[in-house]
Amino acid sequence: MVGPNLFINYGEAVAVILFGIGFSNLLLQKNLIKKIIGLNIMDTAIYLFLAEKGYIAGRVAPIVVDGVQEVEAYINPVPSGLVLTGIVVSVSVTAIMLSLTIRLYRRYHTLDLDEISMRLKKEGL
Amino acid sequence: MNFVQNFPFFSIILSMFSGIVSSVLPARAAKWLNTILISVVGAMSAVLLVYLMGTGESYVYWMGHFPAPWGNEIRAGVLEAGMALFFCVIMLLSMTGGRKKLLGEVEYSKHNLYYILVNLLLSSLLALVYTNDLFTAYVFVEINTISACGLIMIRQNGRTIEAAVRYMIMSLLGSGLFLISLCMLYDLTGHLLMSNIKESVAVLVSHHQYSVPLMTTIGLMCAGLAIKSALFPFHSWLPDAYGYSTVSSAAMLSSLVSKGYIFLLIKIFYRVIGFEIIAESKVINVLFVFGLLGMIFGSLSAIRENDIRRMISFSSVAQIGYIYMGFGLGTESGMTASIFHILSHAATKSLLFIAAIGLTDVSKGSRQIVDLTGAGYRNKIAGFAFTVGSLSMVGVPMFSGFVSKLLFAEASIGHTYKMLPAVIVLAISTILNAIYFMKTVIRIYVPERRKDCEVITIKNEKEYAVTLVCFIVLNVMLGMLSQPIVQWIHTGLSMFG
Amino acid sequence: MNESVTILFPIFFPILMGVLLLVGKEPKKKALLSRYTGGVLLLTALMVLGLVWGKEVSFTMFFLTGRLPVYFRVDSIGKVFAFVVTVVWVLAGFFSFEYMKAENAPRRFFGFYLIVYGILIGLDFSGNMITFYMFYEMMTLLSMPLVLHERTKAAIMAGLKYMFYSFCGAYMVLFGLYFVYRYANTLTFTAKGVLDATLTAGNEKLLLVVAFFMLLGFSVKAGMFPFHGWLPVAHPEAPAPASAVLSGVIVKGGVLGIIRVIFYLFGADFLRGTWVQTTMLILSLVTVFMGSMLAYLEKGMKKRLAYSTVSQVSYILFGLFLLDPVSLTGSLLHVVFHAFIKCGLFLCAGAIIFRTGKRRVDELTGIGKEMPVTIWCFTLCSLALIGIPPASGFISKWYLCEGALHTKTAVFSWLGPVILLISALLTAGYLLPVTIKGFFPGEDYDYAALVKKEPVKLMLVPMVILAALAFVLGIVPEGLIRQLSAIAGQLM
Amino acid sequence: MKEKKNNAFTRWFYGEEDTLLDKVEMKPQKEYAPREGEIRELMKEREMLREQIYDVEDNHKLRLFHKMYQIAAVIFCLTLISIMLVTVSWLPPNGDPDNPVNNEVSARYIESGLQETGAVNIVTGMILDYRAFDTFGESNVLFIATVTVLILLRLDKEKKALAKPGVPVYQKPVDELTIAKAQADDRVYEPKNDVILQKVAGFLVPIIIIFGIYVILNGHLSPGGGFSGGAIIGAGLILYLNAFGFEKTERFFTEKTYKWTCFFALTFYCLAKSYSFFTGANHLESGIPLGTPGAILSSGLILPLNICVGLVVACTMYAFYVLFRKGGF
Repeated sequence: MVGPNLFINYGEAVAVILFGIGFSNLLLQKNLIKKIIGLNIMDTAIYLFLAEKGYIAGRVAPIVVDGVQEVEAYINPVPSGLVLTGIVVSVSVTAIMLSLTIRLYRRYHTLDLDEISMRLKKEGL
Repeated sequence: MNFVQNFPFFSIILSMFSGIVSSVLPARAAKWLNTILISVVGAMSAVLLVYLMGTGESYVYWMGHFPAPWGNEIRAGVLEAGMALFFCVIMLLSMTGGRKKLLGEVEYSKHNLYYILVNLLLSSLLALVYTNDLFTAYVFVEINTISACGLIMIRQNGRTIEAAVRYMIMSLLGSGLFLISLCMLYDLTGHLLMSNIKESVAVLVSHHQYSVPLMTTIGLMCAGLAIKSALFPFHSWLPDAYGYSTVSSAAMLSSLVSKGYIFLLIKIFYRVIGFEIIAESKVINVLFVFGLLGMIFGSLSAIRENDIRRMISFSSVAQIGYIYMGFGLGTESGMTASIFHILSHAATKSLLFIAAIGLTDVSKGSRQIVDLTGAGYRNKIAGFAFTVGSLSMVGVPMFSGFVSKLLFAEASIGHTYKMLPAVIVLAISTILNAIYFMKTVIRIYVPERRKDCEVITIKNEKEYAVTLVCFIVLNVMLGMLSQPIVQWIHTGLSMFG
Repeated sequence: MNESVTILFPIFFPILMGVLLLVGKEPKKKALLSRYTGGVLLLTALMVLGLVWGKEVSFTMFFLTGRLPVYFRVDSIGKVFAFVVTVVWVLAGFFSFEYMKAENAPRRFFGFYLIVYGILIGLDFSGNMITFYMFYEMMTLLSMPLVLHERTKAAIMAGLKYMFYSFCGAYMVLFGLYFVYRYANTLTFTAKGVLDATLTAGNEKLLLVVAFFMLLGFSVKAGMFPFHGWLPVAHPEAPAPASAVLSGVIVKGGVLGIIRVIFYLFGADFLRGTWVQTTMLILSLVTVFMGSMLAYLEKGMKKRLAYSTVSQVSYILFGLFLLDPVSLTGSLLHVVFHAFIKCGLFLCAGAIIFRTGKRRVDELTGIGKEMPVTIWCFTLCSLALIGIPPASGFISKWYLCEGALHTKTAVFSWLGPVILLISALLTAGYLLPVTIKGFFPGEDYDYAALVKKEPVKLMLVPMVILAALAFVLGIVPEGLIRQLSAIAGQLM
Repeated sequence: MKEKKNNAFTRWFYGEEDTLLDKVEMKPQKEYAPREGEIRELMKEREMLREQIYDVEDNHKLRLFHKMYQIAAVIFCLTLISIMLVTVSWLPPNGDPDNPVNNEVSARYIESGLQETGAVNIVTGMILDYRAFDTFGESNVLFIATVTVLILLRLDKEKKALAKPGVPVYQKPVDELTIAKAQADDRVYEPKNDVILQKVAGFLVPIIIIFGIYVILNGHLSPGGGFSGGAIIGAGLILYLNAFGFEKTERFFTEKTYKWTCFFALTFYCLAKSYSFFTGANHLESGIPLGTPGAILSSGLILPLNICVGLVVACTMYAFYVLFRKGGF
């Protein structure tokens, strides 16, 4: 059932625990701000996961210093690139979620999504 | 290298570029740019399709100076080209059909922003269709999501914004799952390009390495895309999003956005993991079950609905269920049926949305089915179009829906132990469809002379009428000339493998 | 079997013409409309007769999916039905020219009338089950406008009921179809069934269920108990010519479907002696009795005729489900006769309504004095329907009883004839009063106020022809019997 | 006999008087008579609130549902986490050089990245040259995000917002927030000539911006690049705005500035990249010199692309802030 590498991969383990927490928050919280926080926890967990994946014991960041170009010298650059892209995406998405929240709050003066839908029903819009 | 082979790249980059340009253009110019762009991309896809039919083999296209495992790639086959063409046609028709409502419902100063969204949506759809690289797929999935969110809430009232929030939440969950499963897959295979991943996955499976994480990864990926394409338990956002956004948005959302994700899922099945491995994994059984549930519950909630547009949206839930049911069969024919249903549902559902708008407009804007009494006489073309769409949904011969149901049944009959549930649920959901669509059709043809509603004739709504006629023709074509399309799907799938 | 495109003309020519009529604009004078329709009807009729007398041809139009073609074939059974359809359709059409002058929107009526004609021909000539199903569905949809022509609340409710019953039946058929397709690998109609013995081995039970559902589905259209509910509601709502063709021909679409399923897909031997046959026989007999009983109790003229359709069509079904050549001959004979008779009866009722506006039976006292020719036609048709020799109905019922008597089915060999007899008496009970009261109104009828209300020639002629057919075919039936028994021989 | 001490204690001791009795005055308690009106007000308010939040008739059902909801949430979370933990436990071990991840792909990036892209920073080389298509898509994500935020939060002047003649009346967003009202709200945030803040900002902002520019320009030589540098510059602009208020920033940064900067940056990005994609795909030689690795002016297109990205990101950050604060520049 449980594989051999659980404790070697403790970094990944932490990452997926964070991911689960963020996922559940985003899915199940009622408060919009908490949902957004959950979203950011989730994304950050993914970056942690990627960083752990890129790491190789005893090697340095992939920036060529004084012309050393052996594979043994540097860690894997791909995950770092993926993290960069992921960060930008999550920034944009957070901005959108926040602006949606602002609009809803301006109108309904609440952050509780259920309450908002209740009021919508009452409005019968 | 043949010049035609550049067309996929051209169409993606053109739609992105016109999106960027639209940001500084006034609304009129943006509108024209958008129309021209869609037609040009459609034309290019058509040419590409013809070319590929000629050569009969797919090809990969470097995005940059570097070969396969190092640089990005896009890949074009018959299926991709055809899909791109189809998406362009649907998008063009949806835009023209909803333009009048758009002017009414969206503040004029934000129209060019709307066209930016549409252009980037097109680009993301094309990229999802053509890409050969999972991470590119992820980036463009995000673009697709954001532009879809923009399309939902461009008409700004509380409903749409709430719907947009719900949509964003669901699809962010989906992309989160997709991204982490992507990372795990990268960790297992060390590649991001689909073809290389497929090779290494085949090696892993043959050596029985990493079988547990491989399966969970596949499962998470399917779950993510299923959530994003509103498979049954995750459809809570759908009715509001489709039901209250402006009509061309609704048409595009229902017929293009979710279809983009589904097509990506098909690509993942064939090009990333390998169809045999998928077919014998447990994942598709889950998809099968949820598809069946969606077929039933979507139709049930559509029956309970009194608001015509929400009703149509709920029927979308059922149709998505059909598609996943086809996946769940795990056979070539099931896949074919699902792809055909993607086409037929896209054609029919956008037709229904646009026709419904025409009907509500002549009923003092009320969307309650009761108030639509006699709307079929006040707006003849819309009434007729709605009837055609409903018949196609119900699966009456001569229309596209019938053929897809036929294909589904053919596929499921081939199966040993999924045959009975599939066929029975098909029967039940067909009859449920018949109930709510026919109810509506009869309602709009119940004669009632309402003096207070204006009457729309074809004269004063040329664009609208032309759109609907095109849609009807498209539907009947899919229904009658289904064989070449099925052949095309077969060749496309064989090119995938 | 030689390919020939000619088969498409009688199917698509009237459909095209009807569509043109619908989309075209209102003609200046009504006469133009009726001339146009009449011309199209006659032309199509000529084509159909040409095909019917010609030899068997077939044509593959295009493929729906990989292996399922839309495929037409003129075979013996199709010829019979096409012939009946043509005769009834043309006569009722000519009747309607006069009748529709009173109704509103005649253009719409004639347009759909033509379209449905083409579709019925397609239904009769369709060569495999998918094609048959497609035309069957289209028949349901496009005969809807005929049913709810008057657009009253009642008419629309009737239309809804009609549509839902038919759709449910059709879907039962459709999903049975898939199973048949799996176990036969083809859906092309071939006498004695298409089932592949190697595939069906071990799945007989499943296939029996499937067959049961398909038969049930088609019997919805044929108005068999427990699915007869729509028929007495829908038929009277339509204008008289429409209800004439609905009762006379469109109901026969279901019968044709059942024939195709039993003898062309499953094969008689597959079903003989199974629970399916038993259930179906019981249901059809129940319908025969119940239909005539309800007709007896019914007061409205057209509704009474509709109920009688319910019972008469179940005669046919009974004959089919006996799975016996003689009774099959009887059923086919009854298909032909009942089409003519019932069409004639409805036209008479329509003429009465058209001239006097009387819709209820008890208003018809002395009607015979007012419009004698009409009532004579009515009488002849009634006699034929009751089955009094030498009228035609007698022969078909004779064959049915004979078939029933020498089948091995335990109870039905004697129960069937008994019930048929009772129902014949009931038929007499609900048809003859019209004649009797019509001709012998009694003392208190004042002849002073009598005015001749005989309808014009254009309405009279079709009725007379139909009545004559109903009677003459009873006197000289040999040729027809030979043909039909030959067909029955092929199928067993 | 000695006369008694007349203090409180002795008097109390001899039982002459109870000292407390006359000190403590016991007021009769005024019995509490609430005013009907207030109570009814309160009741009504609470009713309305409850009615708004829950539908009252199945309130207890709702409460039960909430309990279930929380339990289900916890269970769901735990199951998800456990599934993924199992997955992780089977993944290849962390930090091991012969994982499948460390294959020919990363090898080539490291070994010949310098020669092929001219970038010392291999990650920059990778995202802007090897996998440039992803990065272009990513900047488009940023772009479309700003478009969405604009749609949501930008307040337009009425004459712009209203459609031209011949168009049906446009339905206002229901929470109509006019520009005047927005500025009224915005006064709350406007700095009250806070000397300390302004001095510090005046000292810091140039440094921040210069540092941002440095990060951008050295994207291909050292950690950093367009995105990080742009974010830094954006932060500097926001600080300046907070310190000196709108009328000062509007002198050099309006919506027009934003629009055209973004437009030109993205256009250049798009054209440059399509050029290199096209040449690459058709196996043509893109005549862009890579320069000497390590120099500022090296590594072909990467430096200009970094600048474009930096501009876009800086503008976007600033635009986000401004739009959130009051809908418009």
